[in-house]
Amino acid sequence: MKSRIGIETLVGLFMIAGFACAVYLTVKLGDVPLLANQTYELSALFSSTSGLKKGAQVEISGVKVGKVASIGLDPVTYSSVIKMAVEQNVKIPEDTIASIKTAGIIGDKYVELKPGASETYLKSGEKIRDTEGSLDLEGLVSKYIFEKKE
Amino acid sequence: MKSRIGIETLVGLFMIAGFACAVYLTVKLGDVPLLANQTYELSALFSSTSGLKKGAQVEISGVKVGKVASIGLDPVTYSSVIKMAVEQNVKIPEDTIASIKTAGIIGDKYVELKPGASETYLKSGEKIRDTEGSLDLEGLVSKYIFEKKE
Amino acid sequence: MKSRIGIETLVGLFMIAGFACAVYLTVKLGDVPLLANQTYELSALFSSTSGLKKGAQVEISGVKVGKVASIGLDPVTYSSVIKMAVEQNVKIPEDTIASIKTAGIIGDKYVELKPGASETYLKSGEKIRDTEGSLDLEGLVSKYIFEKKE
Amino acid sequence: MKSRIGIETLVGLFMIAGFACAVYLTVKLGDVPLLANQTYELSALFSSTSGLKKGAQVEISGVKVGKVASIGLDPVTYSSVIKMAVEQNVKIPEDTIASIKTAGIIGDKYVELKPGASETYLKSGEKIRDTEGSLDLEGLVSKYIFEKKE
Amino acid sequence: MKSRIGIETLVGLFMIAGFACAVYLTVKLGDVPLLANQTYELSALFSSTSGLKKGAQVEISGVKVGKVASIGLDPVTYSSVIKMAVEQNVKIPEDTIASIKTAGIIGDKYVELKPGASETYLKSGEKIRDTEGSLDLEGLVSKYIFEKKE
Amino acid sequence: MKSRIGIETLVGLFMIAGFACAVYLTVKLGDVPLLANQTYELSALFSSTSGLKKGAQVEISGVKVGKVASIGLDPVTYSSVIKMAVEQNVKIPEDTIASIKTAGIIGDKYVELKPGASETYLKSGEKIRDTEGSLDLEGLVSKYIFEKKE
Amino acid sequence: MVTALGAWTIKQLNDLGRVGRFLLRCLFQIIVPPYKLWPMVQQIHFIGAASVFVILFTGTFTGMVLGLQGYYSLRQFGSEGALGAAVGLSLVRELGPVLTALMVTGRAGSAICAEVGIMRNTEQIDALTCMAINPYKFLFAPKFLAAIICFPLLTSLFDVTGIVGGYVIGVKLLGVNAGAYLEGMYKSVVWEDVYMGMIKSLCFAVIMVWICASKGYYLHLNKAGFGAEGVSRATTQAVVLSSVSILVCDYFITAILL
Amino acid sequence: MVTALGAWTIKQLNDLGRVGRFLLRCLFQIIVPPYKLWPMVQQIHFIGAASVFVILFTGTFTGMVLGLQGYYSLRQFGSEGALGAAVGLSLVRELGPVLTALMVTGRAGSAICAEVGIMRNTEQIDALTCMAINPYKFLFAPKFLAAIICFPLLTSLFDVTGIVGGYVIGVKLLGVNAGAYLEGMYKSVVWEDVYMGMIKSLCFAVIMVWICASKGYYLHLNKAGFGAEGVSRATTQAVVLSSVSILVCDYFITAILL
Amino acid sequence: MSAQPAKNIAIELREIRKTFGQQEVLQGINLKVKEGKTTVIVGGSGQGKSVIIKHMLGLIRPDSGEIQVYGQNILTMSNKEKSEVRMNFGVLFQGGALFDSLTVYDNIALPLRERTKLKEEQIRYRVESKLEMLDMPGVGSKYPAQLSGGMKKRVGLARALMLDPKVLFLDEPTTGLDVKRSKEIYRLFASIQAKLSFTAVIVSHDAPKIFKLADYIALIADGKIQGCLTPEAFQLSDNSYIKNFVQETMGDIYRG
Amino acid sequence: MSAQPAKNIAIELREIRKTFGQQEVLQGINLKVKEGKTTVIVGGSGQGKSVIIKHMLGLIRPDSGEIQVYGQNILTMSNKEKSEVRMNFGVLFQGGALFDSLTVYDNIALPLRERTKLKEEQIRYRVESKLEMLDMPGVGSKYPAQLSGGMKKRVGLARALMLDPKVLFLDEPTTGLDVKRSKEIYRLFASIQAKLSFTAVIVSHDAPKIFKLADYIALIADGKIQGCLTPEAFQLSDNSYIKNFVQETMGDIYRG
Ligand SMILES: Nc1ncnc2c1ncn2[C@@H]1O[C@H](COP(=O)(O)OP(=O)(O)OP(=O)(O)O)[C@@H](O)[C@H]1O
Ligand SMILES: Nc1ncnc2c1ncn2[C@@H]1O[C@H](COP(=O)(O)OP(=O)(O)OP(=O)(O)O)[C@@H](O)[C@H]1O
Ligand SMILES: [Mg+2]
Ligand SMILES: [Mg+2]
Repeated sequence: MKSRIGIETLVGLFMIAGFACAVYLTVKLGDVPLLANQTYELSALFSSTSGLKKGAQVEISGVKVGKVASIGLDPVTYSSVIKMAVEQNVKIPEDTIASIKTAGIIGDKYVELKPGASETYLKSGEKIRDTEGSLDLEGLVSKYIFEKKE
Repeated sequence: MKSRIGIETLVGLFMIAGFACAVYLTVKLGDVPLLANQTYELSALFSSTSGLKKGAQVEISGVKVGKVASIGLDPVTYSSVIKMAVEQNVKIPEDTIASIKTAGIIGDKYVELKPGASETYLKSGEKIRDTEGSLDLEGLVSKYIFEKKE
Repeated sequence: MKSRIGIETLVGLFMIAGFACAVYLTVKLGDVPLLANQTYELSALFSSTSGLKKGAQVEISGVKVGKVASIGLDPVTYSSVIKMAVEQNVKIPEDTIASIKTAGIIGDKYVELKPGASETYLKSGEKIRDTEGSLDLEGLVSKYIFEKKE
Repeated sequence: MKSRIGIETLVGLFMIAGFACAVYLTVKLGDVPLLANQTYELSALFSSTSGLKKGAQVEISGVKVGKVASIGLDPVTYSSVIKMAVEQNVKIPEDTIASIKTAGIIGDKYVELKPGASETYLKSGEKIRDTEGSLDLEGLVSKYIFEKKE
Repeated sequence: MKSRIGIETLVGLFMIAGFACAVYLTVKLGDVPLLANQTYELSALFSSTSGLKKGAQVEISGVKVGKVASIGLDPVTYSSVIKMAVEQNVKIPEDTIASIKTAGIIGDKYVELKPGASETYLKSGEKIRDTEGSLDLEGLVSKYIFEKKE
Repeated sequence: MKSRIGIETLVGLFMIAGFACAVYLTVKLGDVPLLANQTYELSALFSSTSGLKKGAQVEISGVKVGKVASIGLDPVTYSSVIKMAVEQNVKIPEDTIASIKTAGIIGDKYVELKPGASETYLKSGEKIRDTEGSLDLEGLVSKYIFEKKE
Repeated sequence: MVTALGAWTIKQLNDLGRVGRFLLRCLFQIIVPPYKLWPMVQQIHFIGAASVFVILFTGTFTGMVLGLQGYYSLRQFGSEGALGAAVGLSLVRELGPVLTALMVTGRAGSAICAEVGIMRNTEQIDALTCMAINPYKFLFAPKFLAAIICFPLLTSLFDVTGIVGGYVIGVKLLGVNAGAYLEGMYKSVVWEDVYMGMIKSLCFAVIMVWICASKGYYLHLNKAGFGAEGVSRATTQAVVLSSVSILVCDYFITAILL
Repeated sequence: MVTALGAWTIKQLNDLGRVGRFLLRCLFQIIVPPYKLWPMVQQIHFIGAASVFVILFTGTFTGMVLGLQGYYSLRQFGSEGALGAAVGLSLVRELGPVLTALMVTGRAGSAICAEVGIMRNTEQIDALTCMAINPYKFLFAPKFLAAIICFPLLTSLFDVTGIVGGYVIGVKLLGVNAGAYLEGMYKSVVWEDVYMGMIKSLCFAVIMVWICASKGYYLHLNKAGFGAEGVSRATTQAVVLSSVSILVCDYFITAILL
Repeated sequence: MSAQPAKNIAIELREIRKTFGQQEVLQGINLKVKEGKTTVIVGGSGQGKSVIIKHMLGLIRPDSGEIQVYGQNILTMSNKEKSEVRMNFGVLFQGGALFDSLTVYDNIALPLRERTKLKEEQIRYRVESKLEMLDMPGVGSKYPAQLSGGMKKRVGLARALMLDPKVLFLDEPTTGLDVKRSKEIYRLFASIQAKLSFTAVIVSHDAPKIFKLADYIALIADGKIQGCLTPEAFQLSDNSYIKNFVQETMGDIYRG
Repeated sequence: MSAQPAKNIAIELREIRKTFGQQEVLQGINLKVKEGKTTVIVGGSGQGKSVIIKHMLGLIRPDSGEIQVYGQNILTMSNKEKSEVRMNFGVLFQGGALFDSLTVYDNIALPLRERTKLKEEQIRYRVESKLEMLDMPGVGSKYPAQLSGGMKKRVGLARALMLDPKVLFLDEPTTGLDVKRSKEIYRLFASIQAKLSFTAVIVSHDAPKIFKLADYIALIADGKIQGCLTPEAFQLSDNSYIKNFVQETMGDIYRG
């Protein structure tokens, strides 16, 4: 029972390392792409991204083409800035419209891209100009009812 | 202690029971088809398949006749291309209309085929021409309210 | 072991008698259908049975009178054929209307029978002629909104 | 290890009896009232009790005054007959209206009694004459939309 | 093996931790008030308290100020009588309006108090005169649709 | 034990160093707020905060910028007073409007801030003047229906 | 044949009755004086304090798994806010008492059975009898008392750590609204749930000690085998039987109290 | 102090490494010939066939409890029809593999640890070594293989009986629509769920045998105590450690595969 | 079967029969244990010596026969009466039967704690003097598992002697001890016996040496007591079993 | 320490030291085991006899010192080499070390099954002849737990002898057996030794009787081998430990 450093120590270290990696992967990266570099980044400014979460899907015609990489607040305009990681093999024309939609009635929010007709495609890091923020259903309904009353 | 033959019988029974259960789970719950080749493939182009998932049902008059085998994005038209595996014994006329529907209010999306009157039937690999994409309920509602206001 | 045969035999007899009684009670008085034939089969053709599942209830005025035994597709008319197992003691007039309904808003689909006034009752294997398929709520809503716009 | 009938056998019998009782109570009576005779029975005929279950609440002004004891089908009128067990200390005038309601939007169905002004009270076994069956929301909505279209 | 004192310390710590957790569960989750006498009682008569449960919240402007202590039926008017335990430090003017509301669409019912301008405050045991019972959404909707038809 | 002091001491030192690093990293780089003061407090008076819970999110354009620290009742005006902990690095102009919103249809309530154009920013402890309480959907609907009837 | 069936029945009844009488005697010995504190404290240490670590661990991970799965299920209905309620209810009503009981059975129950079984095997119980010391009082009363005290406390610990585990996953990692989690839980878990959980844990305590101790105590009447093998088999049987009984009992309590 | 910490670290690392090497050696011995069938069949009998009864029982009652509670929870949302999906998903994904693993650990794991520990204690392992027979091949390889075969099968059994239990309660007793129960389940449980359950049960099999066998095998290096007490303590530790590891592993697998 | 009528009889077994499974271990045992005397039971391994002792203690019920302890039938007694009779007993089990979750000190103190109302100091004094007497000072804080086999025997003996019993049952007190230690035990026993003059029932394999200690020797073979005689009479007995036994145990190693 | 240079040396221990916890059990053991001869190790209980045997088998690593088996240092061997050396060993452990999950038959057959490629009939023949030889016909289907202590020892012996080992280690082969049975074991041992002339290391408490069997006797006391002598020389030795031992085991019971 002396502390001898040998094969067993090495195996022990290896096991701890393995376990640490497993924990790290689980906690930090969750959905880590084992092969990187297959996406490029686009950004977009929305008046509201209420309900959208990091990791939400980015879809074209209902087909997933990427996901939301980060959501931040523009400190000046107080609008919401999102960055999307779009799959390399999907080209996004520059006149694409991005809108925040809800899947079904009570589902998650996602970003829908409606590609335009332009033949110029956005490059990594560029910004989508035309955006539509999330719909404030509650607001609409109350507005609808109030207006009726008048 | 039981005799060798007794043990072997028990183990055999156990293995059979266990396998039966495993097969049940796999085939019934996991939808893994043990007998292949009973389906043929049709494809269809939709303006949007938002919410539709791989493996979703394909129905005629509410009866399941197949499932969605794959969903992809047409890189040119940016429309959604789905491939459906339809049961061999169901013939689909060429003037069939495919539409994406929702089961109930908060249910899953599925593909509904409305067969036409044509006597020419689609063959494996052919495309359904008439399609209706998923309904954008949210969009409709907001449109409805906005129009009212005007 | 020893001459307690008296008691032990008695207890044994008692157990057998008790067991026999239990089986008798279960079969006769409980609803255990060891003896089948308590239902008869009716069929009906629906334009759509979307959402209806095998085993769903068949009700008259909200009271369960049977269940759906099978759902199939008519290969010619592409309409949905269901077979219902209706309890023997419920007589269904021939001018009964069968419709597919939803329990509550997000509940399961079931078949509702509205018995007519005819004094001729359907026999096992016969078909209910008047049917109403499941309601396509989504379709209705979209139609409603579109028509409004015009 | 001889089979001797003694205290232990008695205790054993007692335990089995106790266990059997527990099982019986759980399975059969569920919500058994330990003190009986505190309710009296009223019946009512409804055009539809769709969604109502045995054991559902009977309420006056939202206060529970009893429960549904049984639901059956009238073989002649095909209407639904329910029997309610109403608490002894609640008197129900004979011109009371019984209706099937839904708790909230997606809740359980219950029977609401709206007592009338009559000073004659119903006795055990008597029938409530004025009834309103469950609302067929789906039917209403579809009717609403169809009528609009015309 | 640990020494006697060690064991006692451990057991003591364990008991304290366990009790702390049990108290937390009881007080926080189980809503059992450990310190009594901090509330006073008000009562109110409602035409209907359908869906309201004993223990439901009593709120002013969305802030919890007490809970429903009991719900009973007035045997003469057949209206629902509730008693509310209101926090001592909240004074309720005598012209306060009590209404039964629903939290969200599918949430629980609660009692909302809308305090009036009166400077006379209700004392323990007094009755709130102005009340509004729970809304019968189903009834409203059906009425709405029926009236439209005419 | 033996003269392995070298290795063992080294490993010990290494462990201590590693542990120190881990603590440093956690505190400095991670979001572990061992050091508080990263938020400042704003308060707001609402006519109703029904459904809002302590700890609910405070958002600008859908981006989380803080949370609700406490909810209390103003004893005089009977309006609801909430305190929000807003992140230090987000400046809130004094003409900001705070409103209570619902995430989706059946989701949780949150506080939305709509920053104004003022260049004067609110300081810790100050009050947001323009507020909109939670929407009383039920009330609106019933009002809508009643008004229609007239 | 009939005779054999009868003999078998009587034997089964006797076995059951013996075990029933065992419980009665133990409970009787709990009631009659003299009361001794120290043995009970030792048993609390063994059953309770020594189980804290496992309970904290399992509690945390159960809560985390619940949080994770609940989140993904609830998201389909768009009501992540109900996560707290879901986690709280499942823990307090069901998983807390049951998993605590199962874990403690695995840890302490097996040890109790093995200890008593070894005492039976090495004639220590005979020695007690010969010294005119009541084994029910000396051995089992403290165990019953300790279990009855420990189970609710351990269950509480389990519940609370489970709630924390769910909170960490749901709120910290997956971004559920903290207020919705906690307030939703406070609102949906009512006293009846806590009460039911406590009732369950008390029943499980009695079941666990009862089955494990009596399996050990009546080791010599059991045909399981001799010596170490007999003890190990009786222990296995005891753990299995306790676990099954706990689940059965759980079902009935849930059905009756719900 | 620093030295002591270092020594402690090295000791812990060595312990861990020893256990890791134990696993590697066992797995290696599974691969190299000669393969013998009979010992494995015996182990399958012991780990698998002999556990069937408990598994059926716990499965049924778990399903019944799930059915009962699921029914009352879902009724609040008016969607009793989702009961089948709820029961099926919880069983197949979570409760099936985990409870099966916990039950088998309690039943067979403790017995494995005790058996190997007693072999170590009574010098049987030394005897093997002296006869130049590889204990990894002779003792542990069949156990690993048997566990790897048995766990998925037992999990399947558990799932199916659980589903049946839920059906009995939900459909037969509480009147849920039979079609909704079964079809809803078939629809919502997908291959990934079944697959995840199987993956879990395989991992749990390895974990269970690994921990229980190595705790027994390295009994003499453990300071737990001597003789029967040492064995019983090692068994307790093994069961606890396995159960905890199973739950931890469950969490990670759920998090990664979901 | 010694026919002396003199002296009081402490324990009497009459026609005891006992079957375990298929094996009839006791086939009609008759044995009288005289008060104040030492009776030694000898016999081959597995012949039923320990079973006889357990019958005397009332731990095993015979299939048939009668057991009288000081004239009372132990088979028809209630639990409480049995408990009272056992107050007079001191027992050393063959396996020691020490409580392995208690320390040696607690093991020895247990009868005092549970059966008397002595203060803790008095108990301490008594226990330590017993440990001293048995040549084991300072082991009080150890657990039975930490003792050697011989020490376990001695602790068991100390516990048996703790309450100065009227009847002492010793099952193989010296087996597994080395020659020197077993001699010491015999010497100790003789000295206590001289002081307290209790009744003793001893089972032993240590055949020639134990004769010096015994007042009566009983040989069990084939499920029956072949004779209960004084040592001298035993060595000269005509009974073929006894003759064989005497010859085996005192004869030479290699016959051929 | 017999100084004869003749004969080959099978096993040699040089200055072996071993400490368990605080207790230094072996304090420099030097012992040579001659090939083809029987060496008996005697000594008080707990002196380290079994520990010495385990060192020879390579089951325990000494803290310091050297162990040579047929001239090879067992401490520096790889696992595979050790395994080869052990092919020549036959061992009877003090506790029997029977596999209690296997029947007696399987226990004895195990070395044949795992180490040879014999057919099942050949194994059956060999096992049954061994059981016959040890006077235990028909017990093959029993489990170790169903055997008496003496039978366990004999099954262990049968297993040890199964592969006709070159070196035989027997740890207390006769302890716990009655006088008659132990005599039989000794006779059997002598006859096999005459036939196969293996090297044997025997540990025993059965002091005067074992002398007849031994070629050399080694006494261990105070962690050292006090002498490894022929039986005759041993009885006449001057060493005070040996003198004491001889006197204790052959002297009278009561000194006083
Ligand atoms: N509880 C029991 N169940 C079955 N058989 C038993 C039991 N107790 C004793 N026996 C059997 O009774 C016989 C006599 O056992 P006992 O312990 O009395 O022998 P003994 O004469 O004391 O032997 P030893 O000298 O080894 O102590 C043995 O063959 C044993 O197998
Ligand atoms: N694994 C171990 N751990 C700690 N101490 C040990 C271990 N093995 C042996 N000992 C100690 O070493 C000493 C010698 O033990 P050993 O078994 O060699 O005695 P022995 O001479 O064979 O005695 P016996 O005649 O009883 O067999 C004993 O005091 C024992 O406590
Ligand atoms: Mg004996
Ligand atoms: Mg030894």
